[in-house]
Amino acid sequence: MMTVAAARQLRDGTACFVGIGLPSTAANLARATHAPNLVLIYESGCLGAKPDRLPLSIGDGILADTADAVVSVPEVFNYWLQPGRIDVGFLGAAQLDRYGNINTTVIGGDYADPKVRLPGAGGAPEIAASCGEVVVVVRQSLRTFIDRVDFVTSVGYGRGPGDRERLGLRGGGPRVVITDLGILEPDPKTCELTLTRLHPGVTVEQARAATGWDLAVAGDLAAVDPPTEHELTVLRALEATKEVAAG
Amino acid sequence: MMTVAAARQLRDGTACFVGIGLPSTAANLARATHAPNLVLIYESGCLGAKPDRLPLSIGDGILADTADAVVSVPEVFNYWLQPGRIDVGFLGAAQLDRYGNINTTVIGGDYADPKVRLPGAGGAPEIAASCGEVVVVVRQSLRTFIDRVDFVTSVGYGRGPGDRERLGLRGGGPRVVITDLGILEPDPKTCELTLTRLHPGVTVEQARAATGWDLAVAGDLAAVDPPTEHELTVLRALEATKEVAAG
Amino acid sequence: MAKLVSLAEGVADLVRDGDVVALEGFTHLIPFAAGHEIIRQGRQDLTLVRMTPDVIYDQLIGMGCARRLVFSWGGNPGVGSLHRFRDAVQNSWPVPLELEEHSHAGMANRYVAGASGLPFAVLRGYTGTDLPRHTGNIKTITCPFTGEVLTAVPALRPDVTVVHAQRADRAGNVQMWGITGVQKEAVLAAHRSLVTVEEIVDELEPVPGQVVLPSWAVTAVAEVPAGAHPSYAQGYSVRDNDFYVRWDAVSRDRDTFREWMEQHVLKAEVQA
Amino acid sequence: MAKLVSLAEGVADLVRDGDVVALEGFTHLIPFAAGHEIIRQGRQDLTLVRMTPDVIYDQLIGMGCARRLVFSWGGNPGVGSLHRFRDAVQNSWPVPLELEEHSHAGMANRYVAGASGLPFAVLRGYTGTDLPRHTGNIKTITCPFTGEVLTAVPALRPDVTVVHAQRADRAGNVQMWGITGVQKEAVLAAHRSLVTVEEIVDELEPVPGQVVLPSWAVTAVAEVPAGAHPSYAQGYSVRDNDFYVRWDAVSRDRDTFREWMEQHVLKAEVQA
Repeated sequence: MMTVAAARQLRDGTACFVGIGLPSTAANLARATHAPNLVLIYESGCLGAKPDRLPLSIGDGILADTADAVVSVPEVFNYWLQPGRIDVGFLGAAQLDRYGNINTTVIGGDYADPKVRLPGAGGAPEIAASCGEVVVVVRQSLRTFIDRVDFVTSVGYGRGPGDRERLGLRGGGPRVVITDLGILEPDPKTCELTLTRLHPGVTVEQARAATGWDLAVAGDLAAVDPPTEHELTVLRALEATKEVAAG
Repeated sequence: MMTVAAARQLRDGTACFVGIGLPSTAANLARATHAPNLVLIYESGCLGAKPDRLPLSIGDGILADTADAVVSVPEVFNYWLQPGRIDVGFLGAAQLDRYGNINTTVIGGDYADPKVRLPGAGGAPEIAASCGEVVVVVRQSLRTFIDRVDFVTSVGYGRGPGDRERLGLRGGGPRVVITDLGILEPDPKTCELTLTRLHPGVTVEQARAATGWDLAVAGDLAAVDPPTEHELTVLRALEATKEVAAG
Repeated sequence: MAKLVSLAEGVADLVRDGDVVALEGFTHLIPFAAGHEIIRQGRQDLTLVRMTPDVIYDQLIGMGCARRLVFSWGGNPGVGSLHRFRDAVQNSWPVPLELEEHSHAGMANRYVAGASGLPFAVLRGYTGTDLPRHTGNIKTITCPFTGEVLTAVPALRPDVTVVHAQRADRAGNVQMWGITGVQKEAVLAAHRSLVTVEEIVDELEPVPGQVVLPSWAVTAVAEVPAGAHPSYAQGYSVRDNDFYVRWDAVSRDRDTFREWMEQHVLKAEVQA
Repeated sequence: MAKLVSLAEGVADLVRDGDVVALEGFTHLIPFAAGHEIIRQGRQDLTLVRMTPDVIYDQLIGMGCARRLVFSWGGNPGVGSLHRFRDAVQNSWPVPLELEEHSHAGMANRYVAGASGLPFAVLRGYTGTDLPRHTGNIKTITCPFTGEVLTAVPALRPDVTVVHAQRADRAGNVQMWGITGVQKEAVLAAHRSLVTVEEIVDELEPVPGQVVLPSWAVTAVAEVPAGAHPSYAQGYSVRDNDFYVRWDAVSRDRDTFREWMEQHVLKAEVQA
């Protein structure tokens, strides 16, 4: 459901910066359904990759083989991401706060002596800064949806309205957060993430119970359309290619 | 004679930044005689070009076809020239002063309203700054060898000893100036260009008469060895390839 | 996604009076045909940008299209001087030409900064030369870690960059190879871009040394066979060295030049 | 000119205790065999530099070779966490590990500055994140033309960079293709470099997308077939994804890890 909802966020003809895992699956699902001209950009330097199976890492050979161009890593960040050429960036999160700030660095303790050491920033800080907009995909729980992240790895809306502009961040920031419970979008005035849609069968109470702050709920809260038969068929076929490749 | 003398300055196995015209001919002569492993670098981005005929421009297709690598113009300047990877740079000059400063920009009048507008800097200022050493090739006359150049396009030794260090220039500067009359080298103490060799048949008086400052002459002034039969044969063969290529 | 257009359409749509226009191509792949179309369409008041203004800029300058030239080396490569360029600088003919003069390293890095979305570039360059005295936008910058003083130059952001390439596919993806100079940076630094190509093909067969500009990074593509003549397109043509030699005589005299342009450019059949 | 050496010679000559060592390769072409040889030769006190420390750095760290890690993303790609890396950071086992943490864009630009002979690089990055609070060498820099404030990071200049490539010729010219990441920059930024290759050939046939490192820019080349396993070398091997998954279990427990390293690395036949 998260994958399908994420795929639906991608408009045809846009350029999308893709990490491995769910973002890659979602982007390839979008390409196989409603967005055949979606341009996939992987930080390994593959521009316009058109894999016919799911890649197993951001450096999978299938990405280089099918790309319009393979460029160096400095080039993908300097010539393609930094100037704002990429419309959509996909990010995950270990922690997320009400302003869409993301932590993927450390949890608990302090930085030098953390409770849990996570992988760190990777491309995320500059994806969050420079893409036209950001789609965050994350499971919703009290562990991840917390009032204040332990470490700001990637900036959402900072401490609220105007902060991105003050920091000189030129991308639009998180436009949507897709979870296993529903969809959150920033309030246009307060920038606070607001529950705007629920997946089929999920209640507002469940969403509130899985959020570490007083979750705002949209007045016109709607349900996410369930996955169509076509979406599910294509998704299953994509997942199957992964099994085969991992062989 | 200038070409042969210039070729002799190039040691085997070094990397040499080459412009078109005499430098290119000299470098290819060196490669065909005593320096088969000379690495030729053209500012068009051709690293390790091994042309079997004389190229007709720095962007001649033969250079790309025979190069170890063809890189972008920003890369040739940033990754190869700027860090000091190139041992020898060849420069020409419209004007040259006693400290080996070079003018290829404007002559006479002032900058905004010059008597003669020359092509300008090209790669020269950074070749002069960053190559391990510089070989200048220029015809000697009162027009070119003047006390003070009208415009410093490329720095030799500035106004004297210590100036290169003060300016933060990391390459060694002009090691030798080859003219149609002889060879000049900077005095190790004063940095002033000093006549150290004469071509066969040329006198000190001729050299002095063609110099716009009081030319210093080395105590152990020697004669340049005349071109060998082998050098001349190879040079003629090279020149012939140019005629053919030019059609 | 790049639009496929005719050369005349592309120039009409993308190159406007008063624009900052870069035509790039380092000896190889110089977009001569596009330059001629700019002349035919009578563009004026242009700021022309190019590392190595050569014969094509001599023609644009001699025809009075340019008000300003931003460059690092202005000559007829392998031949000598550019007479129309000299006449404009020395005698303001046919119109005065302002100069903004850099080194190759400076110009290349200015394009890199433009392509990278940065306002400036840092390099070791210009130090000790007279260039900073006459070119306003060369400044120093201090390394915040070592205290070392280096040189800064501002980003180049042309209104439009025009380049020539070997091929494009029908989707507008552009492929060039051989000496590719500063073309990628010049296209990515510009607000708009026009690429002329030797041919449009169904499929871009990968080639060693290729640079590919994805369709979504290019504004328009026009098929113009031999669009680089008298320069060349590796794999398609060789450099017309005689032309460069002949240009010296053609361009020396104002009338001979005007006549030549009249006959070979203004009256030329406009390419589809 | 690069010397042709055996892997053992190359590591013995070029990688020294206390060195700043970069092993690069972005998912593709990771120099695993060279990393194993560094472990076998018992190097200690290294500052390990790498954008994406993955399994090979988990092994070096778990074997106590490293004192410090300079990186931007430390995980087992597509699988999860690096347990030896976490154990070193969280519990100082087997030795404490200092961290210097950046973003990918920052690390890539630090190599670019190193390759370019500049003391620092400028980028739009890190702004608003907590990284500058914990990483000393992230500073601001002001554009001398626009007054805009950007980020500066210092150049990376490893003592030695190690990369894996597909081929070299007998003169030591190196050729790689496919995803080539930041390898060229990492080699050019370093004082010394060691390149392991799948094979040494008589002639480097040009390949689309190739990056060529000329022999004179490389210190030593060693032929090590399958030297990137469990990563891959495009055109020679495919990624051993199962290995990455299995590594999770092997590396979770200190004893299992030691035993595995004993058997598969320390006792392994040293490649010629």
